[in-house]
Parts: sequence; structure tokens; C-alpha cells
Amino acid sequence: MTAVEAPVEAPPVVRREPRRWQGPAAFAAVALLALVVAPLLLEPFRLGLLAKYLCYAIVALGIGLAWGQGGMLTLGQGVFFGLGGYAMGMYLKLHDAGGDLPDFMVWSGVEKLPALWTPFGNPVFALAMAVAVPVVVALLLGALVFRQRVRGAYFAILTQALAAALVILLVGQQGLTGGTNGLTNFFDFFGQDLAADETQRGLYLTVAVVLGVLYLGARQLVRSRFGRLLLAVRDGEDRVRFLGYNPATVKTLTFAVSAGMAGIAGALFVPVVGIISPALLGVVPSLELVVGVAVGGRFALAGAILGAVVMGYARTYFSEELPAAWLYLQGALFVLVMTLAPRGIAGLAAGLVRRRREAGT
Amino acid sequence: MSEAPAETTPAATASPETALLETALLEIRGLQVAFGGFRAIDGVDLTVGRGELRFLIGPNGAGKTTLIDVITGLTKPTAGTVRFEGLDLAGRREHEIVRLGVGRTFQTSVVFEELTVLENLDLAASFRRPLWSLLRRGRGVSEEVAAALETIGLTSLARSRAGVLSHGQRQWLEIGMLIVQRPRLLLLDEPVAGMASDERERTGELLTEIARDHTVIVVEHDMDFLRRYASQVTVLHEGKVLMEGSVDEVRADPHVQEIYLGRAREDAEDAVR
Amino acid sequence: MRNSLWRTGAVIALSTVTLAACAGQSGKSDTSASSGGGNTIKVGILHSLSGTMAISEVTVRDAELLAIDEINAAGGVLGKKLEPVVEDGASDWPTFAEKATKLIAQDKVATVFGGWTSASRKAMLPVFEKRKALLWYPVQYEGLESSPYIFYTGATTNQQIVPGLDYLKEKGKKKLFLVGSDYVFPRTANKIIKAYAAANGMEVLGEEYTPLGHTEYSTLVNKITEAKPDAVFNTLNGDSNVAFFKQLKSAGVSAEQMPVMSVSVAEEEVKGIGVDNVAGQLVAWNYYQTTDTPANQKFVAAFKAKYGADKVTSDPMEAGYNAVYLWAEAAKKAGSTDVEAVKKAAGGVSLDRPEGKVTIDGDNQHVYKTARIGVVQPDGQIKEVWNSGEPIKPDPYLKTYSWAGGLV
Amino acid sequence: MEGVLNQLPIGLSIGAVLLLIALGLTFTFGQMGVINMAHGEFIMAGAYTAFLLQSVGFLVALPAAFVVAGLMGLVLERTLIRRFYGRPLDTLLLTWGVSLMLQQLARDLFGAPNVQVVSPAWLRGGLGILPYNRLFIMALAVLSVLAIWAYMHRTGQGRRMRAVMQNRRLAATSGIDTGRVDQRTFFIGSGLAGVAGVALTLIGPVGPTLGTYYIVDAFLVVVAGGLGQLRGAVLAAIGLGLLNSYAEFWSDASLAKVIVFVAIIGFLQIRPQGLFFVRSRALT
Repeated sequence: MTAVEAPVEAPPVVRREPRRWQGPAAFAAVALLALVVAPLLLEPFRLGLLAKYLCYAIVALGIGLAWGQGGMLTLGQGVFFGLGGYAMGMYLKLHDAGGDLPDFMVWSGVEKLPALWTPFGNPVFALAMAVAVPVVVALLLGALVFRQRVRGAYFAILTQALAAALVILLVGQQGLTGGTNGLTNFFDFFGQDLAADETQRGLYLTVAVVLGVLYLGARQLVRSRFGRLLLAVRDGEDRVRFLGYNPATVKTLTFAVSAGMAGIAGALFVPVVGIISPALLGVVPSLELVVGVAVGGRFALAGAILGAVVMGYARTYFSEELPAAWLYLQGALFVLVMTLAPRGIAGLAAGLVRRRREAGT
Repeated sequence: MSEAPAETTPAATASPETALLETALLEIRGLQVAFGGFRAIDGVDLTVGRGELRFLIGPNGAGKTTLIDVITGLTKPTAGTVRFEGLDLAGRREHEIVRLGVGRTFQTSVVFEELTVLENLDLAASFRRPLWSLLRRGRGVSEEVAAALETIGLTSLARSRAGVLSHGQRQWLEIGMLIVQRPRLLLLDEPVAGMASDERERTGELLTEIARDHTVIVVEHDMDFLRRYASQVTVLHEGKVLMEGSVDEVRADPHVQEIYLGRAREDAEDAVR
Repeated sequence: MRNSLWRTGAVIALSTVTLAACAGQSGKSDTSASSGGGNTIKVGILHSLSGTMAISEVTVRDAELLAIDEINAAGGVLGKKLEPVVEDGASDWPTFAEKATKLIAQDKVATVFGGWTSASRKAMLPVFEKRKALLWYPVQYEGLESSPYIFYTGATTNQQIVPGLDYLKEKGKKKLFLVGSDYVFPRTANKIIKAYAAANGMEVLGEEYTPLGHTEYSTLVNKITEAKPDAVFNTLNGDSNVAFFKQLKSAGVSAEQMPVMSVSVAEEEVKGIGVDNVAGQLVAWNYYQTTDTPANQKFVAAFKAKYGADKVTSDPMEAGYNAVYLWAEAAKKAGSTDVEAVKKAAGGVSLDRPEGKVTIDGDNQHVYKTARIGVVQPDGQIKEVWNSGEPIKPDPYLKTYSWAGGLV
Repeated sequence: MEGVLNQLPIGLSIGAVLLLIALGLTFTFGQMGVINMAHGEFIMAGAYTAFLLQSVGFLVALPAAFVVAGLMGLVLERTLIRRFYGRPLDTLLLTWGVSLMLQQLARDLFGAPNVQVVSPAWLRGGLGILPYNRLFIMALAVLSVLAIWAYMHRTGQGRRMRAVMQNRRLAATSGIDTGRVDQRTFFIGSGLAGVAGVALTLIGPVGPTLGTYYIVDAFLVVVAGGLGQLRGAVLAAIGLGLLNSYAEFWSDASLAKVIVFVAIIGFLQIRPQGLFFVRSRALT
């Protein structure tokens, strides 16, 4: 037996059967905080940052599903994020250009709108592609590698190489993709001025609602038979075959769902932040997303979301206060979490709750 | 992705009625398996009829587990054919063979520790459902699963995590998972290895009960267990079938005795591994 | 037991980080709220202080801070001292946009000096245009841009690439091979080079791009030696230059037989490449540490005094240093730091700087600059071998060059 | 035409570089299942060792870098990785954190800009298309492989290492101190990264981000070669080197990287476990 196939660290021993009202109550409280309190308290600039973190949280949710529940460590989630982002960016670019060539094509020497771009003038098509392209790419990659039982570290490295390859491809096709600069300089979002505070607030609320809906969907998935099957695949892929299931199918579907989430996140990210570029979807950003999930707690979907937001804030904070220390801190935080709290913040919280309960009885 | 909805009923995978009558359930002809230069199985012929309880015995390295691995698609044969209900199993993948109706257990039981006993059984029972229907939250316990819980005697532990079960209980859970799959051929790989004597007894009873309405092949080399529960026995040695017969015939055979004399030493090596 | 202690420790560590982050946010808001009046003018400085671009950009930040110190020592601007607010772009383009927003919206700075890569400028551009704030961008770039809210104090193409080509043509180098990193600047530069070559009877034998950070150049060197050009025009960026020059040198290609003209190799990069690998090669800039002007002697001395005697100065640093002075001069002329007033006053502002006389072109907000071709010396310094004689009028769209007609 | 022929030795020399950077990884990844993302930073440590020792001599830097990087690996193994055996994905993320810190440490110790390492005079010049420094790297790669082979097959330590690699539990019950074997393996694997770092100063930049340029390529070699397989790594490195060389010659450097990636995915369709792998009967 090779160590590569060893199971991941076991999740918490506590069964997820807290009192009935607790889950919905917590969800409602967080929703209230996110939808009402945050927009009232935060100034527009900070609210915009929070919207950005929530976009990352959507990606994190997908990683939590693929990695925490399915054992597929994907180091290339930035790829799907980027594909979604580019689909949206292409629409916005064409919309702003209003029939002319987008600005970057002009200075890249492209004279006619490439055929690939034409349909993206339609917002419905662009939005559909923001989800469909990542899903299809994930289905293809998943079908190829999982069918051949490529897994664990191999899979992680392949997804990482995919991220590296896509970056090179995007950068190389400057006339088509804007090269290193990516797509930026958007003005109008479905008739709203993107610079306006109200538009940004509206975008923030959209992102928050989408995150909430996707969270509920992911939760449903995890608690269904499919979720149990996924867990079984994570803990004993070969055994699952002898239950009559094809693990490759289960993994491919889950991977595609997580890719779709990343695609949605990318599409939302573009109007929120105003740019999509290869630097956002390469090896390092993809790894950073995984770091967030690990810090928050990979075995709990809420932990993944929490981790993405915490890491986003930490990054902004340290970059404003101690830019030189950020790499140390990021590295150190990560080493600490992996050694001392492999289940992340969520695991620590669950541990505390359990201890209090034990003390109470 | 497409295979799940296609096979919704067990009957859909069965071969035509005429073939059923003419062929044995399992037919192995001229089977060879080589790992590098080593021949783990060297020309085995084996026929198992419907409703049979067949024991496979033989010392370590005889090729027992390899034989099961080949039937279930885990190991690819170098030569020879394996037919199940007249269908050639060559080139079929593990889960496809399960879907044809062949189920197995493993020497070291591998139940899903994070899931409850009930969830383990439910998962095993649901593989014929279309994949999309798995997305619904499964509530309640199906009759079939309840019956299996009763059979393996784990009803009271249904909602415990499988991780807390004892070794014996895990083996029974595995057997339970096998039953709810409704296979037409069950392959049990050393079901009593490492069990205490009362657990063995319970397992033996379980085996007898299952064999009443299933075809079962059991790999075992515990002679005591064999004497109590076996009827038809096939002896493997160095990848070949040494002999076939009733328990008493086999036990009386000088060849078999000779092989098993050396067993003590090999068992010691086995423990090291 | 020991385990739970560890856990508790980790909880505390994590919550400290989170709390600190929150506290930091509120602390920031407080200072910004109280910064409306006072005796200082806040100016933003936005460069990568971490990540891959930090190597280059930190030196520009240092030069800009030096200029602010000097201006403050001389009494400040409009009777007020300048107060720099330094932010880190982290070599990440969206972060540049984010930090630019912060500087404008939260810190309410009068102007921002910052950026290095084209990508970072492109990411910041919409922020400055939408919020009607000012950015001073200090690095040579690919042209084809003229934002009303950006001042460009580095060279545009007709002040660096075109003179570089003029020099090669003058030396009789007719066959060129183009090597660049795969991003906007090299691709645009090479487009211009090809148009120039076509109009001037020169021949482009090959055009190759490598990914940013690429380090394996043996195949490319083989392609070059097989094509046998008279000269190589190099628009590689950053670390790739190190690998390229090392591998070119060890392949036995000498500067005498096949010179390489580089537009992204300055004094700082020469150190990393290794002088022995790059000595004798050509570079095109507007300023060298050795440029012989009184202002430069002062600049180099002041920079070494502040940051250490081993420090070198380079073209982008000087352009950043100039940017602060040019903005201060325009503000003085306008009598206000108001963005529109400064923009209006800036046209025609002229100063004697280390690179010589610089003048802001009010039409496109670029700067008149003198082009200088240099040769890398064995001591790591760059010796000027040619200059354009007088400052060249900036022409980001190359409108005054007939051969460039089809480019834009 | 001459260019096409030249690509052959160039491809081999690219392969030699790939082999050097991946060799140590084959050990730690293949044998111990440890995915060490800090491997690139051990390469960097080797390169900085060459920088510090350049007044002493280039050849002195080779063993010194082996020891420096090896010790760094040993410390990493003892303090952190030891706790993570059997959790390869966690190790991957853990060592990535370590690699971030090492990069920043290098930045603080040596400054952010690249440092200058002067190639020794006897490596200037060349033979045909290949410069002496490329030939040196090829020779070094061959020597490293031979040394590793000899170590594994001709010494007691090496035999124990192979025993642990094939069956950890059996080796442990046979009286082999697997902990010590792990330490040695990690020391040697990391040390080889240091040697690679010294060699890379001849052809590439020496700076804090050096490791990041090579790490993905190194992993691809190991993936294509198969776990812990010396001959797999050798063949994969040469194959990828040649593929890289010709793909770049006929297209460009960017496209070549994409082609290599697609080729590896395609290759894994045929040989999912890499070129060579050890058959195993166990079920996870």
C-alpha cells in the first residue's frame, strides 16, 4: 500500500445532530449580519472588500465539497474561477464597447472581433457560459483522470499544472484575452454605473445571497445519500466499487459541481472588483484558496466559508499594516493550523462546544 | 454518469432464461494469473452451481484470494475465462461485475467508519437507484435494510458510527452490506480470521442462514470452522486445484495433510507481515 | 491533555489574528475621519512591497520618499508638509486597484505615485478615471494610452524603442531577432519594431516570446544562433533576463558579433545577471547613474546617503523621483492641490532633473525626455554612447511617424 | 536543419536539469509519500550556498550545498513532516507554508534582487552546441543517479531504505529503525535539491523566488516517472526534456508548456501510475 492512498485526517467524532433549531437559527443570524448589519456599518470601500471575500468564499465552498467531503485536493480551482470570470468579463467588455472593438484588442492589433467573442455579447449566453465552461472542463478532466484512478497527490499536482498551463495560454493569446493585463476597465453593469456606491452595494447583496443559496444547496448535497456516497468514496474508493458504484462518476460529478461554484464566483468577482487577469487564477491564488479552506475547517462547509473570509481580511490587514511580514504570517499560520488544528477553526469550535456540553452534563 | 439510470432492476442485467438453465452460475476455465514471473494461479478450472456453498481452502500463497480478485475484476487474468451466468467477465470493471450480481467481502473488513451502521447498509442497498435520486435525503429504513440488520444482529447499533464496532461486528456488517446488495453469488474472504470463538460461532450460523437462499463461496483455512460448516470443498495449492470433494474426503487425503503440516511455519510468517 | 492545550493555543492565536484584523480596520477609519484639515498634504505611494515585483518597485518607492523628504526640507508645498501614505500593491493587479481605491476614498490623498507593470496601471486606470483622482506613473511603457487622470513620467515608445532602433540602424545592424516576455509591453514594442524595420530596410528574422519567469533559454538561443541576426532586440522582463544572458553568454555569443539591445535591463538588473554575462551589451533608457548633470550628482549622493553607499540608481527610480517634483511644481503653479487645477497647471511645467531637462506635455500628460543609449561596463555601471541631443516630444500613439500609420 | 539536430542535445540537457531538480523529490515523494512543496526552496538554498562560497570554489559548493539543504530537510522532517506521515495532501499544504516562509527568509537575508554568481572560468566555452556548463550539468545528473543507485543497491543503509519503501510494516517488525531510515531519506532527497541548486546557478537567476520556477516541472517529472522509481524518473526527465525542446523549437516557449501538460495527461491515460510502479495487492 502506498501512503498516497492513505485516508485523510478523520473528521470530528461528534455526529452532526444538534438540536433541530440550532442550524437554521445560526444561518438566520449570519444572514441577518451579512444582509442588513454589514451594509449599514461598513463604508462602501470596505463593503466592496467584503464582497470580494464572499466571492472567494463561494470558491471555498466548492473546495470544501471536493476536498473536505470528497477527498479531492484541487490545487487548480483558480482555473474555474478564471473561466467564469472571463466569460463575464467578455460580456462586460463587449457591452461597454457598444459595437466597437474592446480597447485591448485595438492596441493588440486585432482588427475584427474574434468569432469566439461574438456570442458573449449576449448576457444570458455569457452567464450560462460562466457556469457551463468550468463544469464541462471539470467533467472532461475528471472523466479522464478519475476513470484511470489518478488520485490523491497525483490529482493535486495535475490540477496545479492545469492552473499553470491555463495562465500561460491566457497570457499568450493577448489579442483574445488581454494577456497579462486581463480584462479590466468596465463601466456599465446591466444599466448600472459600476463606480456608483449603490451598484456596489447591490452587487454585495447579490454575492451574499448567491453564497447563501449555494451553501444551502451544498448542505443538502452533503446530507443526501449522494453525500454519504461521496464520504465513502473519500474514505475507501476501492471499497465503494464493490458496492456497485463507480467512484469515478461520483468524483467527477462532485468536481464539476465545485468547478461550477468557482465559475459563479468568478462571474460575480468581475463586476465587484473590476478586473479578471491571469494572475488571479494561477498556482498561487489557487493554493491560497485552499489555505483559506484549511484554516476555516475543510470538513465543515461553513468552515470553508469562514476560512475564506478570515484569510481575505487577514491579507488586507497585513498588507496595509505589515506588508513584509505577510508571507511569514501566511506561512506560519498555515503550518500552525496544519499541525495543531488540522480541522481548522470549525474543528476547534466544534471541540469547544463538545467540551462544554460534556462539562454541562 | 449514464450507467446508473439504465440499470434500475436486478432483472435487467440477467441473461436470457434458456442460458440460465444450461450453465452453471460460475464457470472458470484454464485460468492463469502471473505477477511478473510468479504464477499465482496456474490453470484453474472451477464450476460452482446455483445454490451451492463452496469452501476454497489451501495454504498461504495457494491463490485463493487471487482467485476471488479475478472473479470480482480486481485482478486481470493472464489467460483463461471466467463466466458468470454464461457472461464472460473479462474486461469488466469492479462495479460492473457487482451490478451483474457478484458481491464480496475482504479479509480486513473495510466498512465506512464515518457513516453509521444504518448508513453503511443503506448505501449498499441503493446502488441500483438512479444517481439523481440519491440527491434526496434518505429518511426512514427500508424493509430490506431492517431485515438485514436483524440477520446480522446489529439492530441496536443501527445509529452508531461503524467506527466504534468491534472486529467481529464489522465483519457481520460487511456481510449485511453484501446481503442487501442482493447478489446471486457471494464471495467471502476469510470471514472468521481474527475472531474470538463465540464470534466464529455466530458467523457460522450467519453463514448457514445466508447459504439457504444464496450461492456462496467462502475462502477459509481454519480447519475447525471448515469441519463444522462446510460441505463441498475445493483445495488449491500453488495456483492449481489439488482436489475437490466433501469435507471428510478432503481431510482424509494424504496430499492435503502433507501441505497443511507445513502450515504452522507459514502462519508465523504471515503474522510478521 | 497535551493535545487540548495545543488546540486552545491555536484557538487563541487564530482569534487574535481575526481580532487584530478587525481592530485594524476600525483604527484606519478613525484616522481617515480626522484627516480632513491639518498642516499636511497626504500623498499616496503605491508600489509592490511584496511578491515578485517588489525587487524593482521598492527602489522606486525609496526614490519617491527621498523626493518627499527633500521637498519637505525645502518648506513643503503651498506651506504644507507632504505626508506619504505608503500602500503595498503586492505584485497583484487587483490589489493595485483595491489599494488605489483605499488611498483615494479613505485616505483622501491629493495624488498617487505608483505602479510599475502595465498590468498594474491598466488595473488602476478605471479607478482613477471614475474617481477623478491623479496617478503619476514612473516607468517606461508601451504607449498607446493617454488617460486624462494619469501623468506618465517614464518614456513612451518614441523616447526609448525608436531611438534604440535608430541607433542600431546607424550601426548598420539590418537583421534583427526579437525576444520578449509574453505580455503587453514586448508584444506592442515588437509590433512597432516590425513596422520600423519594414520602413527602414531592416529585416526581422524571428520573434519569440517566453512566459514570465521562464528560465530555460537553450532552445531560444539555438533559434537565434541559427537565424544569425546582426542584433537582438530584447524586451524580456525580470528574472528571465538573468537566464537569457547567462545561457547566451555560455553559448559563446559575444556582444561584439551579435549585440543585444535591452529596454528592461538597468543598473539594478545588471547586478543580478552578473556583469560578466552582460558586459558590452546595449541598453536604451533616458537616464543612467553615470548621466553627467549637476542634478544627478545631487540625486545619487542623496540617495546613497539615505539608503546606503552600495545602492545604485536607475531610470525608473529617477522617473519616480521626478514625478514627485513635477507634481509639486504643478501644485505650486496652480496654487492648489485640487486635481483639476493641478492638471490644468501641469502643461508646460519644466524642471532640470538628473536626466536633464524634462517638460510636461499638456496634451497627452507625458514628459519630454532625452533618449540615451548605453553600454554595460565591466564595473556594472552603464556608459552612455549616444543620446538624442535634445528632449524628444512624447508621442504615445506615434502619430508623427509615417511608418507607424497602420499600428493604431 | 542544423537547428533541428541541435535540439537533440539541447533536449537531453533540459532533461538533465529536470532530472536534477526532480531526483530528490523522487525519493521523498516516491518513497515516503511526502509531497514537499518546499523542495524548490531547498534548491534555492543550494543556489545561495554557491553564492556564499563562490570565493572558495564552485566544486566545494556542491558538497556544501548537499549538506546545507540536507540539514534543512532533516530539520523539516524532524519538526513537522514526521507528524504527517500517511497524510500526503496535508503535507503538501504544510510544506507550502514552509516554502513561503523560506522565501521571505531568503529575501530578508540576501535581499529581494537576484544575486550574482560567477561561473568558474573552466566552465566557459563549449563543445558544439552545448556549452561546458550544460555538459557539466548532464555529467552531474548522471553521477547523481549512479551514486543513488549504488547507495540503494550496494550499501546496507540503501537496502534498508528499499525495504522500508517496499513494506514499511514488515521492515519495522524485522528490526529496521524506520524513523532513522526516513531521516536519511529526507536528508539525501533534500541534499540532492541543494546540488541541483548549485548547478542551476550556472544557467539561471539566483533569487528568493528561484524555487517557484522549478517546482511544478519537478513534480510533473515525478508524476510521469512513477512513484519512487529511479529509472522512471530518468526516462521521464529525458522524455519531457526532448518533448520540451522540440515543442518549443517548432512552436514557442508558451505553447511548449501547454503541449507538455497535455502530453502528460494523455500519458496518464495509458499508464495511470506513471512509467513504472510497484504492484500492490492491498486495498485501501
